[in-house]
Amino acid sequence: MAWKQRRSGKPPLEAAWAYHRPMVWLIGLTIAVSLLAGGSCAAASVPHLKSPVVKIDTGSTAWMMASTALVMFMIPGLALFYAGMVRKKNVLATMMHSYSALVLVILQWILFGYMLGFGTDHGGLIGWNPADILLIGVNPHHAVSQSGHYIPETVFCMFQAMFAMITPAVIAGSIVERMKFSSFLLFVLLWTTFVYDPLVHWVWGGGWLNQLHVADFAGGTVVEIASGVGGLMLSLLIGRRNGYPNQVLQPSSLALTLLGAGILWFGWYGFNAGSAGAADGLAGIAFINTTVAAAAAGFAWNMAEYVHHQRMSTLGLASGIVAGLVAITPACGFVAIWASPIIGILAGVVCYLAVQVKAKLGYDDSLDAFGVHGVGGFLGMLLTGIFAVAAVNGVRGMLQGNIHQFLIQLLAAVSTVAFVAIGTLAIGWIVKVTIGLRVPEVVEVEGLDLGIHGETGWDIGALPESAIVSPAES
Amino acid sequence: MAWKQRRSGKPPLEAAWAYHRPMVWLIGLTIAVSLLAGGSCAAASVPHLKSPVVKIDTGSTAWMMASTALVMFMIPGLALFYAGMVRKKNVLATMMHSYSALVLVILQWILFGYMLGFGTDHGGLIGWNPADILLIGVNPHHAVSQSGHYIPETVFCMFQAMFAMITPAVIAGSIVERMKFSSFLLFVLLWTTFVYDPLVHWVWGGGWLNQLHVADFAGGTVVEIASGVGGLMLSLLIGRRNGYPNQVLQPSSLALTLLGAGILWFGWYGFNAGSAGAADGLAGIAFINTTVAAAAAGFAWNMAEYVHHQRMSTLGLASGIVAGLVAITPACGFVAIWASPIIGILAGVVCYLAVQVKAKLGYDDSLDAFGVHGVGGFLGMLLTGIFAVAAVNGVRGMLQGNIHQFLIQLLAAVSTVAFVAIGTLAIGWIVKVTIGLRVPEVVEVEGLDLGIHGETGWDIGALPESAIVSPAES
Amino acid sequence: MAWKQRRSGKPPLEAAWAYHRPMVWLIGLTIAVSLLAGGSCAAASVPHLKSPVVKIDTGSTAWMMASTALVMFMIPGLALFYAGMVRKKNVLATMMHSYSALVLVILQWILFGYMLGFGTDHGGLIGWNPADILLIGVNPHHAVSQSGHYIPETVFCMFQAMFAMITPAVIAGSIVERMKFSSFLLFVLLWTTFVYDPLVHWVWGGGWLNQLHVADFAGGTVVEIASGVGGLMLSLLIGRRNGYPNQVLQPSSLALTLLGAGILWFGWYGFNAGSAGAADGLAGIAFINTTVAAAAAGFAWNMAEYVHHQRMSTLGLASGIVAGLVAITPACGFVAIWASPIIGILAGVVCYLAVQVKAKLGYDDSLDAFGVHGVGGFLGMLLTGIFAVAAVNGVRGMLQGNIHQFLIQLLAAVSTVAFVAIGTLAIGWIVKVTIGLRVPEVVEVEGLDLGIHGETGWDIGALPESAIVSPAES
Amino acid sequence: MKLIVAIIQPFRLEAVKQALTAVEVFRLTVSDVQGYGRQKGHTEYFRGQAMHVNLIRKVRLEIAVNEAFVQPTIEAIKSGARSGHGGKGQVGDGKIFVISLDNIIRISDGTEGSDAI
Amino acid sequence: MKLIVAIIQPFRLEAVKQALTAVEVFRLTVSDVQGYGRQKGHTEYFRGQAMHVNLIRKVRLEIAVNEAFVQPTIEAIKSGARSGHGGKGQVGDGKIFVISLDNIIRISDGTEGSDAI
Amino acid sequence: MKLIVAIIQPFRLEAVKQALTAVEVFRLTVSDVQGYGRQKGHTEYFRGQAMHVNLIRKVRLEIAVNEAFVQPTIEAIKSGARSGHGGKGQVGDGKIFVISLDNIIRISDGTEGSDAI
Ligand SMILES: Nc1ncnc2c1ncn2[C@@H]1O[C@H](COP(=O)(O)OP(=O)(O)O)[C@@H](O)[C@H]1O
Ligand SMILES: Nc1ncnc2c1ncn2[C@@H]1O[C@H](COP(=O)(O)OP(=O)(O)O)[C@@H](O)[C@H]1O
Ligand SMILES: Nc1ncnc2c1ncn2[C@@H]1O[C@H](COP(=O)(O)OP(=O)(O)O)[C@@H](O)[C@H]1O
Repeated sequence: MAWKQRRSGKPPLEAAWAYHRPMVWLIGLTIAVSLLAGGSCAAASVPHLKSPVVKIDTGSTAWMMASTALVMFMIPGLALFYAGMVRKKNVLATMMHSYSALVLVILQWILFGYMLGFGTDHGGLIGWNPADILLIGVNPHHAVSQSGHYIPETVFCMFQAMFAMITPAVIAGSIVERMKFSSFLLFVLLWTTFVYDPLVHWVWGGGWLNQLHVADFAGGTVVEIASGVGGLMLSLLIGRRNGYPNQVLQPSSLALTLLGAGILWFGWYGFNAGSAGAADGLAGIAFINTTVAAAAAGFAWNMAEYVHHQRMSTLGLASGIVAGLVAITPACGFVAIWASPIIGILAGVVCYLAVQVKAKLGYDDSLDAFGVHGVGGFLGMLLTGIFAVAAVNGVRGMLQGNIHQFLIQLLAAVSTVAFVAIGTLAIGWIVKVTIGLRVPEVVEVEGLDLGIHGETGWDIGALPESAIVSPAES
Repeated sequence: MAWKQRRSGKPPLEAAWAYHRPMVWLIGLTIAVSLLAGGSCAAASVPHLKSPVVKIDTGSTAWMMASTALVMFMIPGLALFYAGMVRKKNVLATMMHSYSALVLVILQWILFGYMLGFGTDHGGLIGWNPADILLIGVNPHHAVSQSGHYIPETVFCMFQAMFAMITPAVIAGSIVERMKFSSFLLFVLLWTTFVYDPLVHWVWGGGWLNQLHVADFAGGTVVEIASGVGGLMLSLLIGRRNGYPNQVLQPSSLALTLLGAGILWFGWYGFNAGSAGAADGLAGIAFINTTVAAAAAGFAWNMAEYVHHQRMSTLGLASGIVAGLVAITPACGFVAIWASPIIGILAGVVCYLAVQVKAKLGYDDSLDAFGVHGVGGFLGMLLTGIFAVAAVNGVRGMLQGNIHQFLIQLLAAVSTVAFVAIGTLAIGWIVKVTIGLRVPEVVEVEGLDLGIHGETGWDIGALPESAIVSPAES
Repeated sequence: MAWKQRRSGKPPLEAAWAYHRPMVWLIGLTIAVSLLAGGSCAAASVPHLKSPVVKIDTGSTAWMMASTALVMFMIPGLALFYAGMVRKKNVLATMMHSYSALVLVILQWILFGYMLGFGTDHGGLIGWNPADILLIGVNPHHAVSQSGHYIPETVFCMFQAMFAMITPAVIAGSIVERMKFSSFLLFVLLWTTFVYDPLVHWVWGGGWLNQLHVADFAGGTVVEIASGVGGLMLSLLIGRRNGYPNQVLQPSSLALTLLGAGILWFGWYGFNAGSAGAADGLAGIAFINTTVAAAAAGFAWNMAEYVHHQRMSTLGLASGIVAGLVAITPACGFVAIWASPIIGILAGVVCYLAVQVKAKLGYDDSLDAFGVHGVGGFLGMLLTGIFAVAAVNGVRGMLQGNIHQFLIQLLAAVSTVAFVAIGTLAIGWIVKVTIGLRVPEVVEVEGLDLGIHGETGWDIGALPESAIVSPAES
Repeated sequence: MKLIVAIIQPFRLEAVKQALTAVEVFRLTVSDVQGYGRQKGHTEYFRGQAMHVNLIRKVRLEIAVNEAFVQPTIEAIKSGARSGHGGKGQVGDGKIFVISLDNIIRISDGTEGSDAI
Repeated sequence: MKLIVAIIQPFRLEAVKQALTAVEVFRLTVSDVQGYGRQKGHTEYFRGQAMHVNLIRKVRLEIAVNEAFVQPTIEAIKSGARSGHGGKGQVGDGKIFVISLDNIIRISDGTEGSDAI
Repeated sequence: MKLIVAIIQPFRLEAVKQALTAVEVFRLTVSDVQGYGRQKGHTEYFRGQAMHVNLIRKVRLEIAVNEAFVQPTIEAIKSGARSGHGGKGQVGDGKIFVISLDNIIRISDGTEGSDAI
């Protein structure tokens, strides 16, 4: 669903000036910045002067703040989900991927990421609006709306920031237990700027896919395909973990993985129902579809396992739930309730099969970012094109006779795959030839927690702590 | 508090048709289903044509979506609360109970559970409305209201779904460390259909207790007594754990139990304050009563322990908190603030004593679903009948001279105990004689994680992972 | 930001009577209490009769209930954050600090804490209003407002309760691994009554700092400086841990600390954006500023570490995030977006340096409540005085030429330091000379989990549980 | 003086301890180990990939005894550690190793030799 | 060549290590064990049910030394491991077992016998 | 009958197990230990405070063998446990201790002596 921003409640120029002057004063770039800021504020406000006084809808604002917080909370969820699956010596390094993506992309987003994604459109390819650097153009009294209910632009900007940061955090699942931390930071910064920001502009920021009316409610392309394909490419560039696949690498704590999956489900309500942009009936249907697809996919993955080797595993249930959440992400605000169990079941089974393929092909997409997010996201995009019904959100899918929409969905999914694959390979290659992607073998053997971060994730079963260590400096 | 549904904003028949046609087309049962769906939609919409245009209250919708997500989040909370108390070899199997109940009951609920609970009343006993199978009759634009603020029916349906799924998840606490997983799934499916769905209809869906105006704000009968008594009965049928009570079975991680209790408290705000159905003053009082009772009961349990054996334990605080939350569940929207510390203190002390009785009687309600939820829920129902004040929510309790209400509460509690006891024994017996309830002894000794699910919960203290395992197939 | 309460929607006296009579009847103090309650209700309602019918804003109520729940959820977050940093033998005792502070302060708050903080002002120093004991004067239909959007007073009261209880919970970080539990409970009760309650009255309840228009949006003084300085004083009184600083005391689980930091960030949205009192544009700006400062400070702490010893640690990222959240707490509703990365970076670097000082001076503020909360809160108060811009919330800071505000901020911060230091030393000294502050050495060596609570935090790596224990009584 | 080292099934520890108490052996040291022997391991699954775990959790006992107690101790361990029905042993029940001790010292009071057992 | 195995209180490990360093014993191997001896265990509670835990956490040291170092090593362990006030030992402080070694091999360079210690 | 106790680097365990299988040694017991030797430890950080961890994680193997197998077993361990490039050993690769066994008893069927290995 494209976000249509409408800035409103714009204060007169003098107020904008009062607001920005301290910073101007502060950074000494008085003239340049004030011109930019003043100019752009004036310019940006023109088309909205028609609605000078817009009432913020408190209910929708409450929901969107809650949703934004929920998406942020997916970071500890993802960190646990991933960390539980790696070996105990890499637990912290794996969690650190999620947390550092959060921190880094938030900073990039307010500096220029939001502007690239949602600034004035240039040729359907990218946003650009220098006055929005450091969100200077985002007056705290601006409001935006997608469906008639206005919320503060600050909230919209943060909601989108959370999408931007969770995407590279998901990618990390493909390269755990072997990537250098500094390289990860550099990769994230480049990738979010040159891959994510254009992509989000294409789909939701007024870019070419947005203009084609692609139906992607909460990020099947932008978040899911992008992270899955990005992860796959990066894992190909960085190579397999030492010992994979000859040794199987024992997960440190599936209990934490299960907790992580629960947190992800919880947070995904913000992700999906929050993508309605308001606390309305559309949010309600996104909510119910999300729930049902997650349940159906969890169940289906377990069933697939049962058919395959007569076990229903906890990791299988957790993985299936995530696969269902992924596949319903683009669809949840377009399809009827009865379609979501179908989407969920397909997601559970197809992603299970996709993960099995990895073992056959031998690449090491360690925690299956591609098998779950890439495949699930692609599937979800196509199923949206099939199951969308006009009664829900005005988009008719193939089952309502609209093959056109299906083709747009296919185009969007394929374009995303292509763009992300090329972009990720290019960025990954640059990082590889400059500072390198991979830790030295000795660090990989010792574990990244100790080798990179100088820390130990768990010390609860072993020798008395006071005996193990002595202060190294005073 | 009974939910009174008012469907509104019903689109004309043609729109309904457009909405449902794809599915009809899809599943091939064109004629049968379209008749049902079309017919029922027409029928169901008649009584509400009086209010054809209803404005959704975004604030209440925001709160109800947040509440629904919070109740869903109780599942990881409950999983941790329980898993921390079992031995390390059964951690995953215990968490799996919670997660699989969530997944399974969601699917049952949208298939026919919601219809059984909240469909058209038949004789005060059950709901029935074939057109609502797979929620086909739940148009995304329907709205329902309990107190004048309308929210989408999708949200109401999901809010209730979470209540349906958490109830069997609580039951699992009684039979951890020994029940077969397939039997658990079958039991949950039957129990939720034949015990929970009728019960929720009785109390909130327009059934006979509802007609008697029982005061059960958030599920003292439906959720708490039902899960407690269900758990007790199932534990009697399945028998004690190997070694109980001669060996005491060391909890794997009270740290996680404490975390789980914290998540439960957090999620219970959705449960209790969400039961107001709106973000209004009634939600506010449910919120404050919930907080105060939880605190008072946690404190009281610790005090009881202190009197008993001069220790205040962390598990005691966590258990007391849960006992207080249970007891205030039926009461929180009916009693004045000053009553909630009294209810909390009584809950903490009475549940502590109830748990001690178990040791005397020798049955193995392993994690005290009965001692905490059954006893606490029963107590809460009676105290609601005593402390309800008209100024809060129109219901006068015994202290306002209305003994009648107390008798209704007693009747409801006793009926719930009887119905659930009989229903659970019957269903449990059927499962026992068909596929059996219990794992083989060798699996119980080895642990259910490995024996049933083929997984290990924790591997963070032991030998190097890469040496322990080798891939079994390629 | 000062909360201005406006009670409204006051029911007539007869209704109040009907509401309170049962309790009166119950406790037997019929005459005394009924006079107090009746009288005060009548009195309290007078100034508000002007607005007899106030419409509750459901959106703001939804947000404030969500915010209150989020702040409550900071308790498990804080418990994990702290417990992960202590040795495995003290994990439960450390978590117990957080949970018991929650329980105890909630009870104190409804008994008289709320009255002391927000009751009728007496001389700018304390609130007092006997009729509010046990919240008897808080009619469930009262509403309060800070910015035109009304929310139920019950919700406001609980939102403030959460602030009251988290403050002593933070203090506990300074005295982990050695304080007696009974002494902790006594200390918390006295401290919250004699330090926190007056302080919150000064700053938000109409007291002298409130009258001076101090700008403290979400508790830089009340919560952060108070907990940091309180922690430092208590750690000085209780002395160092056995072995500190010669032995370094190995953290049991930084993985849980990282999870705790994630929960804290999530909960802090309730803390900061909830302090707007409504779901409006001000909440939006508090939300964005909170996010940006947390990210910037996490990044800055890591950078400081990198400069110091060429490592970026996970604990460093987590600590920096918390430092940023602390520093933005007073500022988030007053400063422009561009100021929050500056505040965050300063917080990350300054708190990192503050923590290093501890090692030099040799006191044992074990988990750096002072270094992070005390220093970060002080810094945040001053930076609020510098960066506040009128366009955000009407307060002009030094950069807008208003040195006066900076001086008020300085005065408030210094007064808080002084008042809390003296109050804490006095209360701590009283506890020390009466029941003592510290556990016996043998308990400290054995661990507080076993020694005080008779429990073990983790049992997941070791010998088979059934062999370790046998029931001690039957 | 002998040091008797036994590797047993974890869930037989309680029974072994009782059997030892019956022959008046009251002191022992136990630790977590993993064993690799005739007993086959088990299969775990990770997202559909089977992996064979061939080390099995065992408990290691260390008991220092005087000569007179060697045989009773061994018998007690054998009787307690057998996991089959009716006291029949099974593959995986473990091994007992007997090692000569040159000396034993009780730390608290410095007693040496057989008295220190 | 002797293998000295000592079971000590966990919180004495640091002191023992220092005492060993003082007598120039620089190499050792430690592990987690649980002990059962004269020392009584402790009581834990689970929702009001008391349970008696009779295995107590200990640390096991393994030190291979040449004959000349046997006595100094034993003395060092004794002095470091005593937990009472003023170096007085207490029940629970542990035991030392001395075992003869037939051979020692250093893996890295293949050195055998006393030189490999 | 000898008991061969080896302390090795954790990440060499798999290689050692394969080398042992090659010389037909199929039974062993492994446990977690921590070692202190020539190899230096590592530094961890806690909020900017460096702390030196001088105990390093190792794996302990216990293998009871008959005399004929002693030398092959030792060779197998040596070859599997060396961590340097081209089979060159490094400081930290560990030690092998050889202890005489008085007796071995298989618990399941009561077999004693060399047959019980
Ligand atoms: N020769 C040996 N050396 C070391 N440990 C042994 C030996 N034989 C058996 N064990 C230990 O005893 C455990 C049980 O062995 P088990 O399978 O019962 O032996 P067997 O194969 O002789 O029946 C093994 O897992 C291993 O830990
Ligand atoms: N005979 C023994 N065999 C094996 N371990 C022993 C023996 N005696 C003592 N230990 C170990 O030493 C620990 C401390 O023993 P302790 O209670 O000090 O011995 P004592 O009872 O002789 O004073 C015990 O917990 C146990 O682990
Ligand atoms: N004399 C010894 N006694 C006990 N354990 C030893 C001894 N020497 C070495 N070890 C164990 O072997 C491990 C590896 O030792 P290493 O550093 O390779 O020995 P070296 O210093 O002789 O090269 C040590 O960490 C320790 O656990």
